[in-house]
Amino acid sequence: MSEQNNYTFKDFKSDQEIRWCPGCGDSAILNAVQKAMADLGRKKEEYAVVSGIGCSSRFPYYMATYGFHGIHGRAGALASGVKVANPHLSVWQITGDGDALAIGGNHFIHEIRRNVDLNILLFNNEIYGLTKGQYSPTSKYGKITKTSPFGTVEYPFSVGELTVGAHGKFFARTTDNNLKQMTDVFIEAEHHRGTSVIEILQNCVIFNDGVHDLITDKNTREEHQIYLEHGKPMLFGKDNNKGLVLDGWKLKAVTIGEDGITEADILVHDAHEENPTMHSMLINMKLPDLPVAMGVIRAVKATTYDEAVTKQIEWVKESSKIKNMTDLLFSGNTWEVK
Amino acid sequence: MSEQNNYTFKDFKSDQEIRWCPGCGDSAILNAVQKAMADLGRKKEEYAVVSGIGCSSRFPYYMATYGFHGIHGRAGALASGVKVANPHLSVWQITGDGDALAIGGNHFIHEIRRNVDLNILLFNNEIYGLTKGQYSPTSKYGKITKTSPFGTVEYPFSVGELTVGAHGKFFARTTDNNLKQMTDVFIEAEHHRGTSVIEILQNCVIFNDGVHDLITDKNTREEHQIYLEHGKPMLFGKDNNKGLVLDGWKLKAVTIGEDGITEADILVHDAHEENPTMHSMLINMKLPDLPVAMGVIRAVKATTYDEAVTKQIEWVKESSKIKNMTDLLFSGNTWEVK
Amino acid sequence: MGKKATAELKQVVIRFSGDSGDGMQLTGTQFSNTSALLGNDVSTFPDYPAEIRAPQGTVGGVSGFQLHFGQTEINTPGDYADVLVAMNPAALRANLRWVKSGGTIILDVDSFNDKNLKRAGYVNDPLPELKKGDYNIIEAPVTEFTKKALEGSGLDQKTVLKTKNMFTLGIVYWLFDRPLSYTEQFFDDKFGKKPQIAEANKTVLRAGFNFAETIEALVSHKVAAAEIEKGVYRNITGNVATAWGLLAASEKSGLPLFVGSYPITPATDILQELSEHKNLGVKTFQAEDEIAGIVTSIGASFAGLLAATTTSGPGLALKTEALGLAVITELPLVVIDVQRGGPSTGLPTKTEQSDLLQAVYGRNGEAPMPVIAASTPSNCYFYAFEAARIAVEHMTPVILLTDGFIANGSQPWKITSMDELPKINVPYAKTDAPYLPYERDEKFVRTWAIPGTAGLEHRIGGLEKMAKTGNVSYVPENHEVMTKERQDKVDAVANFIPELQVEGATEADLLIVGWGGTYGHLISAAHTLQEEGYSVAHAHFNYINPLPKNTAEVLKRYKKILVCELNSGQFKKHLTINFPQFSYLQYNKIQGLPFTVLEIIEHAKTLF
Amino acid sequence: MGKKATAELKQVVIRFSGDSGDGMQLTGTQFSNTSALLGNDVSTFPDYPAEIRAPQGTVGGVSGFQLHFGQTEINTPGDYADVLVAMNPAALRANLRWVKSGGTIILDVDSFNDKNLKRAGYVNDPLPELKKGDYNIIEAPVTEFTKKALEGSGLDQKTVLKTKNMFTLGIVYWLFDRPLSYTEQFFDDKFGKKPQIAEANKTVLRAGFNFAETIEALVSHKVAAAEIEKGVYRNITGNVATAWGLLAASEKSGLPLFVGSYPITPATDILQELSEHKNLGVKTFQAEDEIAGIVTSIGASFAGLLAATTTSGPGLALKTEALGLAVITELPLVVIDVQRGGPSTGLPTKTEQSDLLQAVYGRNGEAPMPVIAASTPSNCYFYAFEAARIAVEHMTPVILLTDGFIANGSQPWKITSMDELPKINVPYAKTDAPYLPYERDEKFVRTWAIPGTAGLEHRIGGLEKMAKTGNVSYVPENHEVMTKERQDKVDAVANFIPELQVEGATEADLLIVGWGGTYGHLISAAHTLQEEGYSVAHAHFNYINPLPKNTAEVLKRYKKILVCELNSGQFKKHLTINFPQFSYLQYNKIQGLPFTVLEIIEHAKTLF
Ligand SMILES: Cc1ncc(C[n+]2csc(CCOP(=O)(O)OP(=O)(O)O)c2C)c(N)n1
Ligand SMILES: Cc1ncc(C[n+]2csc(CCOP(=O)(O)OP(=O)(O)O)c2C)c(N)n1
Ligand code: SF4
Ligand code: SF4
Ligand SMILES: [Mg+2]
Ligand SMILES: [Mg+2]
Repeated sequence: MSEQNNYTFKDFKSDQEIRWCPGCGDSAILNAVQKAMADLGRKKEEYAVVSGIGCSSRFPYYMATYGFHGIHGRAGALASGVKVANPHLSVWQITGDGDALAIGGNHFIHEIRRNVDLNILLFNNEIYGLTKGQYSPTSKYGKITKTSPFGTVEYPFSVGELTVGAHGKFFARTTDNNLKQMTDVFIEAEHHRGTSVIEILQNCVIFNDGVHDLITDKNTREEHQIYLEHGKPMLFGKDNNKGLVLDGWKLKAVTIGEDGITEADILVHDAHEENPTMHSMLINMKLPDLPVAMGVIRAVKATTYDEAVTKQIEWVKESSKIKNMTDLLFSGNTWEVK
Repeated sequence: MSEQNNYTFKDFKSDQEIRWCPGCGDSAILNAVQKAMADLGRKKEEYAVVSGIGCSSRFPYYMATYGFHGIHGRAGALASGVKVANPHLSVWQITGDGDALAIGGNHFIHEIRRNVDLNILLFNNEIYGLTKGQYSPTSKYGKITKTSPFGTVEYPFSVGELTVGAHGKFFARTTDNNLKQMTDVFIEAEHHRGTSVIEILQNCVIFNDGVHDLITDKNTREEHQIYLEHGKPMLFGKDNNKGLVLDGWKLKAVTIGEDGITEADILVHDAHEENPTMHSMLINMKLPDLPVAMGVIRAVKATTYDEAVTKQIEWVKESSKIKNMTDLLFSGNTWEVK
Repeated sequence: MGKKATAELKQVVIRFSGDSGDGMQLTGTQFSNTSALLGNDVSTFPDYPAEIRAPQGTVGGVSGFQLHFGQTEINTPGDYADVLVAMNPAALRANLRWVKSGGTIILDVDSFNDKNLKRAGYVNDPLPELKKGDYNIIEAPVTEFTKKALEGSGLDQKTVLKTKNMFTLGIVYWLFDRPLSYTEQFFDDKFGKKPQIAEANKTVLRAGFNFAETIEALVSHKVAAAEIEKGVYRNITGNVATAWGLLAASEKSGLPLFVGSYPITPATDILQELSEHKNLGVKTFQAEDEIAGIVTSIGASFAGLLAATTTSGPGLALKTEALGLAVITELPLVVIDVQRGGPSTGLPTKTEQSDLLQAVYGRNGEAPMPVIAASTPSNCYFYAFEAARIAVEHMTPVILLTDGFIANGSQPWKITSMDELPKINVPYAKTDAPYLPYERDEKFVRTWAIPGTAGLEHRIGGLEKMAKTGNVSYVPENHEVMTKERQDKVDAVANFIPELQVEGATEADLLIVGWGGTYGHLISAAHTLQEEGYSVAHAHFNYINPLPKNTAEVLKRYKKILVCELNSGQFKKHLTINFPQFSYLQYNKIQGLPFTVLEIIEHAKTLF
Repeated sequence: MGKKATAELKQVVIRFSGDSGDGMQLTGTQFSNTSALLGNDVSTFPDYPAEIRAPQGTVGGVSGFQLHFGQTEINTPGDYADVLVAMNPAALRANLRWVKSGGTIILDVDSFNDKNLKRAGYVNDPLPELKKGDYNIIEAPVTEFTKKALEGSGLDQKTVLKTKNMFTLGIVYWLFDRPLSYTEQFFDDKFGKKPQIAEANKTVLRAGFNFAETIEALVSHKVAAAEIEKGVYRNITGNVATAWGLLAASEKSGLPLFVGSYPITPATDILQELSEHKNLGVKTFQAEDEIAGIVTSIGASFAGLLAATTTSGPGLALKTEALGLAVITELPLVVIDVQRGGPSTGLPTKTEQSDLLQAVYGRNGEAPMPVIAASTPSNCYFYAFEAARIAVEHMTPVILLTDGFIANGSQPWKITSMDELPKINVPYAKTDAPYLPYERDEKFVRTWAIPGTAGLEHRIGGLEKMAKTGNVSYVPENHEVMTKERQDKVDAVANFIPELQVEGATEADLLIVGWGGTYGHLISAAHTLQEEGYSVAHAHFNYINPLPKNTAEVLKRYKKILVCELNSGQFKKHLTINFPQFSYLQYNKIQGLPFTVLEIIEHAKTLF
């Protein structure tokens, strides 16, 4: 896979003018994807970028790879079809919180369940951008939007919890204003075989400006985020001296040096653990008590659907006497009229 | 709600002949629902029984209440519409593993997320019964069925995990061969306000006979199941001397009297805890290491969607000067041509 | 006021255009409201770019608002503009083709710099060339004068520039001799809590007005009030009118309103408008998708509410299966489809009439249902009400077709008072006899038993049902009976709708036939042709299925029938099916745009 | 063998009927396979109850299998039965109306007890009355003799009773002078690992045969072999033939097959059959719903596979939106709709032809696509192949309509060898020039660039696209151009399909017109009418959209045109749209059942 192609991110830019609003987080994500693909070094023609409908879903037009801008909510089914049809392709599904979780919720949980080898980039701006500002399934309870002038009365989904609930094997979280982190996470996702769900906290400057600020603000993000890396202690903070420990079966943030806490007390991140309990706890962490988890939170190996389909076909082909249509046509009960 | 109606289960039987296969678990569930409704004592005309399509979804025809046999997969949307339209009704959604989790997966997770006050009875026979035996999203990996002659290559959903992943507030599990337990669970579900998901392990005698036997067999079920009750210790076994304890952040089955274990060591079930971690662990318990959890595993109070909708309308009505169409028509910018 | 000249005009078309961020929609709305208040008839149409904020200064990012006002009846927003306001080179480039020869072009000259010219795709400055053309060009230093007007206001640059549009509005107000008071009042109301902003807008508006007055070259035009019917008026868009029509039907039927919908352009506004009206008890359910939108509505209908679902083409496609359920269960349901350019996602922000066959014929099995269409922004109110009336009184789903053009367009509407609307009679089941859910009256209509009512417990569903009892039935002959009864019920609606009207002579050489949102353009074309002495009449259909009972009677009186549609001939197909005895000419446009009156006229003339 | 008499017959209809658990489908299949092997032409049709296991002994639970075999060409499973096998009173009750007068009825008298009579809804034992009628009644003690035959076999009661059906099969084999060898072989193969079971079935079969021989009253009939074309034959159902047609297209195009489907009656068998053929590399994707079924297939098509999705009416409804995506992206896709009784869930196990208008017209926007229909169980093979050929060679989605009747029915099929099928030419994009995804050839077909190919990277989607480049375009005139080109492409398919054939005179008083699965009944009716001297011809349509180029040429040569359909006139509407110059009579049946040949004949005669 990792061939020597010496691409730069520019090789992944198409000739189409970018039509997102100036300042939209989507553009930053586009840059990160192009950078990640260049770094991955895989042949350009082997990428298929597939989407549904939404601002975010315009993404394929801006990529110099194979691309398919589908219909609303069906990105997951479209991507599954492409990948199962040709497992040699690297398939990236671009989708929004509406596209993936409102109309597309079913395909989302099913592709995860099947563990199709896809990278799902879910642009979560907690709003329907393209239709100009209605609440989405991730909008917070009480949110005032064009269709909820008196506040929504719906509890939001958590992308990570839903992923785990659907037996997700890979979940990561990142933010649109952190190019380096996004690029790293995308590269890890591509290396993971199976459905990789990446929630990107994305800012919609027009209809939901600043919704993630508390988490993403560059001045406070070291305190408000924890970047998880497999095998490393769960540390965060400006001075990297805060960490997570287990308190009964709940997580707690502590400071090294306070209350006799040493680095040895801090939990070590095991992204590969199959049991999802700890990953769920990490996914659920919320401010102000706990930092919001970023990076690859869960990455568990398992047979992928596309690989299993291929293997089963190979195995049946080998063990069957019927090798082509003619064999089939004349197999079993036939008789001849002379 | 609990009025004096002196119903017996017979009052809930319609005049339609039951057309399930002899021995099908669906009939037993029907009996339990009729018994529960009689016990609940609520007026017959206040029940609406709503379903999708599948063997299980024929259910409404056999009930002497209001009933709606919908279209495949849409039971959740239909039930949500009925309940939100008239929150005074007691709405029971009858659905199968295909109806709720294949084609209906999206409505299922969304009704749960919204917390519409419904009782969802999910008949899980791990197969598509009505279409004569194809695998469903709950069929086990490798299962041989009419559409998977060489075994499926799909991981199944767990109903409970998906419910929790969608932020479910109520989850219970029961089996079609335990009338008393079913009846109790249904009554608890009706008393719970919000979306109550009840997974019923149901036997399809024709296309998946015995699939739940290991769990449901009457001879071994005391060892293989644990019936959870809020506030009670998590005990099981023929002699009720086995129990669950926490081992790190995993569950373990122990025997009282062995290795110094006393009843005091046994975990006490708290169905009302908001944090879903423990409930997820209970839902995930699998034989042979752990008994399968039955009864009400999770039951957390929260505002329901239908109630919030009604309240918001009342509040807006009170605070608005516009009381009827005429007020609206002549409000704001109008002018008169004389 | 010392104007140089005042000319009297019958009608005027103005097109405001600029970047998406330039506030052209607001500017246009202000002008049309002011004109309507003065007693003009007005028709407006906004023209948004497909992107939320397309790149600034590009042709793709131009946002337009066209309005047509006059002292005669105004039926369309106008084909070509008498006045074009262009806030930047891109706006000029995108709209020049729509300016009448001799028309006035107001430009913000400050925006004609190299950067903007390049963004607009101009290689050379177009102004020298333009000046040679037959236009009256007003080069206004809009940006500069706006800044000057707000010097010392303490406002930051961004806020200052946001008021530029008021400068041009001021110019246009002067040009057409309109008072500033309505707009001034608007800002006072809107920015009650930010008086500084209100003042700034008012200052710039006046600056523009004064600028225009100062320029000697300008002529001020008078457009006298139209001769319009007495009554109380308001401006209304098609989407708002649709929402209100549903609310009116709710009041007139005594049934609370439930609307299950999923946002989709250009139908979203209906859901948005309704969600503002919780004060009237409407339950809006923003569903997870279109299927949940219709199915929750069917559930709500079963539960006894007036239920509706609103969408556009792709959403209607998704609702297809559930429409069949509403047909076979015979529950009232209003389905509103605001048509847009297809197929698939197509041209989502553009108008088209290409969902007609889908609406009438596009379901599995024999699944007939009434289909009606609104034809102007304001009569969306009446036809939404009609859709609900037919749905409830005939126990059937009904599709109401509107389109992007009338949905977003607006016009002054003489408010229909609630007394003028009929009561909607709900065919409730009686509780004094055993309930037969599928027993029918003489209109083939079954009765409606509402859950919660003791004694009427019953079961319905999507399987074929026995006549009368509604029990599941596989009896072959019964299926045929039920299929026919469902068809008969829909056919019988023809007895409860008005006959087709013709505007023009009852016999003529040419009948221009249209349906839905093309009304304004077709009637204008017909009037012009009639004035020019052509033997032309116009028949416009609002009732599509069933068709009005006198349709054949009408059609047979004309030598030629020309069916004009914004599709490739769908209504023509529908007429052919119903009345194969006539031959139909067709005139079609599939460009995501409404007809122009002129192209209809020109095409019609080729038939003489 | 000492038979009393042997009569020679031309054709015979037998109907096996019993409880769902009685194995009637197996019994019928055995008889028809044996007959086919003897050289008879055969047509069969199974008739399942809607329930999986409806209550035993009830009319609702009766499962039937009708077969028609003969020494002439057999086109239908027959209207009325010469022989009825009824395993219990319910089977008698459900099927008596289908027995010819003078026909033979074979009853298991052991089942005629009070309990069963009551379950079947008989108040009195019907046998006395029946015997007075014009029937030849064979009262066989099937249950008792079966038990006796297996006494001492060591098998339990339940297993013993499961072989009852073989006793009746034995009787019928004797009646029509068939050898037992085929069925004996079948059991040896099937129960290779359970020889005891195989033996038991064979024993009972022989017992039945011997029983028949022993009864003096019986006449054994001879049905000579049909004069049929030379070649290798096999029995095939419509659904299996459909599956195989796709496999053949995969081989002939060199494109691996991908099928994304969701189970639905009566289409499920196609998916099931294909999932058995992983040996030919087919990827079957059991999707989470119909939408995922079509959309994964569109994804697979984009990725360069031959993609298909299979469904029935409600499923086609759900696929509506995605069909538009396939239309606008111009990707090859085969969509198979096995029609069933509608609307909504309707009569899911029954046949109907009521999805035609949905298939041709039921999409948002202008979204034309080719639609074809198979007309016999075995030609499902060819038309599935055709659908794939048109899809690939014309880069378009294609709908293939079959129906429950031909999908479940079977007939002997002279195997079409792979050489007899044309190669399917894939319009691959060339890599030697810059790629223009929407550049078209003279058939208006674009080329196909497969992901993975260097240099052909491109983007497609559901928005309107610029001619040639495929870039998103909102240019009004371009939309009109693209809309027309998409239509032109579909219209051009007419140049690549066969002309309409007529069976009968090229000019006549009456042309019986049909389409799809009614072929057998219509052609039989036409033949009979012709034999009786009526001036009748028959034209049957397999190509629905576009229609064959000579259609008008054909239609105009007949005085009357009678369109016969299992719906309320959908093809008639389609013909009217296309050829309004003709007037069409119609004959329709909406009972979930196929026509009977007799009713067509009788109706046709009323037109003379
Ligand atoms: C079938 C269908 N339904 C609805 C729409 C309208 N629609 C387009 S995008 C969208 C939601 C977009 O939200 P999201 O997926 O969060 O993307 P964002 O624009 O926020 O990036 C909706 C409702 C559509 N195009 N098609
Ligand atoms: C739109 C649509 N798709 C498919 C079907 C066919 N269908 C009916 S029931 C069913 C699955 C039933 O499985 P489940 O929900 O588990 O119910 P069960 O029969 O096992 O109780 C399917 C695929 C249908 N009726 N409608
Ligand atoms: S509307 Fe929001 S999400 Fe869409 S392009 Fe603009 S900023 Fe981005
Ligand atoms: S097929 Fe299975 S689920 Fe359906 S009625 Fe029969 S036993 Fe029950
Ligand atoms: Mg979003
Ligand atoms: Mg099931």
